[in-house]
Amino acid sequence: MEIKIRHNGIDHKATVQVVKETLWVHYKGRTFAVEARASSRKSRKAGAGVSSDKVFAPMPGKVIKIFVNLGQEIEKGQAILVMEAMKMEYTLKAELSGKIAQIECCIEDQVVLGKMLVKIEPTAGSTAKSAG
Amino acid sequence: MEIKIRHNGIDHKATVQVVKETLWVHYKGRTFAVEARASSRKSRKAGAGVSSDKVFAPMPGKVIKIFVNLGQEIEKGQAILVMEAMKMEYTLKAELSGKIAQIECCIEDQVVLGKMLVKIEPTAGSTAKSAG
Amino acid sequence: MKKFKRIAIANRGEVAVRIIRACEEMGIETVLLHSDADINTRAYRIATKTICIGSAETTKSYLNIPANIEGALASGAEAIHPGFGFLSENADFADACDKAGIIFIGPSAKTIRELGDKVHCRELAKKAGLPLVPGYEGENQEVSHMLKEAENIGLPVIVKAAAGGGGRGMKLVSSMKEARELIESAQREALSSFGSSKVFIEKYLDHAKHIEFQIFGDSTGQVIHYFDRECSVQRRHQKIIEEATSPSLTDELRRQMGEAAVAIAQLGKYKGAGTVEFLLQDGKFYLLEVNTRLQVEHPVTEMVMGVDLVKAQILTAQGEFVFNSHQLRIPHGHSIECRIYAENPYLGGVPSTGKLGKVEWPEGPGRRYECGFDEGDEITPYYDSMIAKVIVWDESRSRAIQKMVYVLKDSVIFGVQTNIPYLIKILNHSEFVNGTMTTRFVETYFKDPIVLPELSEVEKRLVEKALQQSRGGLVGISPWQSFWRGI
Amino acid sequence: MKKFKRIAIANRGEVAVRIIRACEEMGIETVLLHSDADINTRAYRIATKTICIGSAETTKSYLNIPANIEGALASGAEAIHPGFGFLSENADFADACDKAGIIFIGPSAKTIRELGDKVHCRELAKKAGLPLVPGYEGENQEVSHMLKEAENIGLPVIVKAAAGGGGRGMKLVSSMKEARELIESAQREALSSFGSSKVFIEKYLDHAKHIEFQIFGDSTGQVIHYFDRECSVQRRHQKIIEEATSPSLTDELRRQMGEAAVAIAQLGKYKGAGTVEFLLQDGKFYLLEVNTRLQVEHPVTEMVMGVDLVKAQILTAQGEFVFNSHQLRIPHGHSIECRIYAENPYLGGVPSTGKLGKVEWPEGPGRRYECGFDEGDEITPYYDSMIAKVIVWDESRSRAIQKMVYVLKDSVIFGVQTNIPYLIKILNHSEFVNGTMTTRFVETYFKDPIVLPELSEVEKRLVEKALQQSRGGLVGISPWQSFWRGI
Repeated sequence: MEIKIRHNGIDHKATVQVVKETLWVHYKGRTFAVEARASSRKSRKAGAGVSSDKVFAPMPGKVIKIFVNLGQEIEKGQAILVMEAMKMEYTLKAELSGKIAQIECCIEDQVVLGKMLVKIEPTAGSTAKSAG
Repeated sequence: MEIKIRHNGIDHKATVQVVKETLWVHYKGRTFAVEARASSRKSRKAGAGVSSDKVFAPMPGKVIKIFVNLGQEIEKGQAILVMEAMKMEYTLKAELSGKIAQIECCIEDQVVLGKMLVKIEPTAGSTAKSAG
Repeated sequence: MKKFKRIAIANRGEVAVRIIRACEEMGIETVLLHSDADINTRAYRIATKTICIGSAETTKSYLNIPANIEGALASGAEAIHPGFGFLSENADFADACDKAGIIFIGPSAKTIRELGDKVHCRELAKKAGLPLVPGYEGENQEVSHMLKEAENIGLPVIVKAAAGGGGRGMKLVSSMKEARELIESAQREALSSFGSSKVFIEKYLDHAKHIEFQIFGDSTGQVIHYFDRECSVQRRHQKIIEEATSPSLTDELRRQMGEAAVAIAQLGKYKGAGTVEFLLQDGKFYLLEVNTRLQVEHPVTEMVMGVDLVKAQILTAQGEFVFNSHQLRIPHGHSIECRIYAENPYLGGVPSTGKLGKVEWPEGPGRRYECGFDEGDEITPYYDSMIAKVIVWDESRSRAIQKMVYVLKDSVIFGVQTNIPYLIKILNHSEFVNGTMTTRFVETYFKDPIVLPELSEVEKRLVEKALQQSRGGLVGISPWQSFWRGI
Repeated sequence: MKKFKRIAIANRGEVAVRIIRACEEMGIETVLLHSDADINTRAYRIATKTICIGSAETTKSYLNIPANIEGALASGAEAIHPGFGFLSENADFADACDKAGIIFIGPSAKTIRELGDKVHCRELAKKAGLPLVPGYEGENQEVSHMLKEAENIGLPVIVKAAAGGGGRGMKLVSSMKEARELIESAQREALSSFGSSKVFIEKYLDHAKHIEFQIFGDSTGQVIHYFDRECSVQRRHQKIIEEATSPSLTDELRRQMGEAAVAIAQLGKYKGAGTVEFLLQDGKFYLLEVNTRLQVEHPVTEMVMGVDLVKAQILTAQGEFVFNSHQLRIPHGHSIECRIYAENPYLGGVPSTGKLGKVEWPEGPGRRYECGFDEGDEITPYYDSMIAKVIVWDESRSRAIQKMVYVLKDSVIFGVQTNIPYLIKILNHSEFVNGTMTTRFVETYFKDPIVLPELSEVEKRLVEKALQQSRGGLVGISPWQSFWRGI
């Protein structure tokens, strides 16, 4: 669909489409997407991936290696697990130091996008960097 | 829209679309169109143009020259009038011999597609060729 | 040397799109100067700015010099690209641009007058020693006088607009009986298309080939040619299928004709893109005319030569285009263009107008589509019925033909009839396949409208199914009670 | 000499479409041998016939030799085109085709074994006197042994799949600390991608350019090259942007490398299309590997050389392709290819899967789109995330870059995130613009995910309007209460 708005006296045209509850916009050579579900309050902040104290699956895929055990102390930047998708391996790392509080996946698990995989209990003083 | 039928055990796929009461079909490298209006019984046989005893406008355009007068005897193949459309001139000719029975247009008239422009009363014995 | 920030386009349809695309890629803004009938076209949608300069009638808009100049000035454009047709070969328009301080993208008004006007061109050609087709180019335009001249030259003769091009207002006179009506008709068409009723008469070569050379003059005054095209497939003197390079030239003929083309362009101090047209018959060539503009069929040259003529035009107008003398200019492979006309091939090509349905040009290597309209756009009766061009490239001519046939069959255009079935028949004809076609090829083999084939069993069943679905499952009505739609 | 009536395609996505288009134009029927996950793809829709040979997992379908052979036999295909990736460089597959009486479109199994296997290839290269990068290619694949070899060669080293190509299973080892994990990981990826865990180790040249030559062996055994491509823009050893010809070669280097490429191909009795890859550092070149198949980036060569490599492959397999010795092979202009990956550029390139919305590739001269998917198709997590390739051609490199940036911005892909914003940043980087990029260019300048820009006021208002319209005019809900969708 083509839409047009007038802003400060200038017309702006964009191509837009809702695909599966996401609104896609192409405007001036850039494509971006926002949640179209009005009721969605659930934070799915930029990125899944490693967000503060939880490690989310950044894509649908298979868990092929887990480097940590429950209760293990870990350093910020340490590899937590390896996922495979589209024949490539992706290593997910901890964004803060702490202790493994929860492991919500097994090796060989097929996981969906955004699934929480591992939870870290931060060391006192270690602050979660905003994932923006 | 893509459609598929099974005929003698073989699948046949086609692209189809109804545009303004006409069904368009693209199948095996050929495009064709049929009337989509179920109630249409009005004959608009292959072609407007010169069909038997009537001269129809084969396109929307302007009548720029009329060569015949009411009651005039004409020969098959004789030029009846000239239309202009898209900057080109098209001469419409009689498909049978006879007498001009009706003239339904004037020079400079803008006429719509399929408008009956001239009617010919056939000479006895002159048969209209089927326009198929 | 001056880089343009904004270029106005005094044209419409696929060529306007072609020019806009070139500008976009060069980072130049575009202003489409359009008529009020052309709101629903691709050029309107993609131009940076649009200015309506008049109503649908060409004399009120696309042929209206003051309106175009005004529009360009109002939009702040520094240059105007005229495309082809309309004002592209109008020296007065080039002068008006000069006067308004706008750069006309094309040769100078003087060059247009000398080369573009056929009469002056023939004089120049005589100076340059180029062979000419015998003809009459006098000022006396009385029909009775023209008839005498035609008789002197000897029938068949051709009557053509002095200011024209592209087959507009051209008539073939084969017998004195029909001569008067045809000359008058040519004068009328010349007036309505080019604003001048002046025509001239020329001996008709009845088994000639149409061969033309793409010439180009750079910013320094150097003129070269980008080899040849053959455009013998013409209907009513309008090209339908063009190709580069011609399958008919020996190396020696190609050299001679190329040199002749460059010679006359140099005499006319040519700047930018132009075309020198020849007729070739029995191994001899004759100058036909010079078109002082981009040609409809320029893409086939671009495909085989590896050039972008529109960008070269713009760079030349900016004063910064200079040929690289070290670069070899050698054609690669073969390219064919088919002009897609909105017309009914089963009715001898009468125009077909209306709202476009689905339009699909299947992607693939060596395929190029120049199209001015998309689904939902209206094809109006006001302008030329050419809605698109399909261009293919392949390593050899036979492969290019095979590819073109496939691509045409695979393309989908709903809403208007097109000449695609007609083009496919031409492409499959042995004369075309062998490359022996002359300018009379179409009138010889394709004079009659092609026959609308009966629907096969499968096609009827497809129609039934489609109609059922489009009526929301309403069944029981056989479409065979309704009738074929001829247009 | 035997003309094929039907060719089976043992591949998927855009390359399957590319091969089908070539066959269609040659009048050859096609049979797509596909997995059950690939029903909603363009290749599935346009193939003459389709046969499902297994489930989504590649080992069950696209890497399953018996299933592919069975499918081809069942469909009555006379030849198999393997595309690239999957079984295209698998000598056992070529053997299995032979045994089944099906022609494998590619070099002989023997040539694949000699040139395609990197170990044999290096031996052959030594015979031909080609310079090699120091490395370990032994049979002992114990990780402890590999670690010693890596130390001997001296870090940094690269670990790569012996049977692989295209960056799959390649790892860069910069410190001994991470060496074990990386070697193991490379072995796992090699096993899952190519069916063999064998890897080898090679000295990493840290400011080298990736230059490769397109070679071709015709039906008579003549081998030539179609000049070079540069593919230095790589991420995790996977090419992202390729171009022809390389901006980095002097005429003399180009001559020497071209001769070396032809020499090793001749030694391997090469038939059909192949690529000889080199690293170029400090004016010296080293053989990297030979890919005994069509390359992903073959279109850039086609654009500048005026050839159709897929048709040439098919004609060679038919035994009827012979070089025309009179034809000059000279590159025209410049061509660039960008690989479009379904991935999130704001998250370092993690794959983005889902249903495709609108997909629009804007038409224009010198633009070519190779795409395997259309609106409504599903991008699944089972395969490589490359969903399309955008190829442009223009007269010069700088114009080709400018055109590519414009075309990428103008293209619309909804439903999955793509690397387009990332590509645009790369194309605009001064190292790329100057042509001085090395294989470490991406890791040096584009290591971090690019930053998702804040929405501008206008963009926010567009979103509001779009959401209002899509909700049927329901107002009052600010989209800023909802959140950015990261994937």
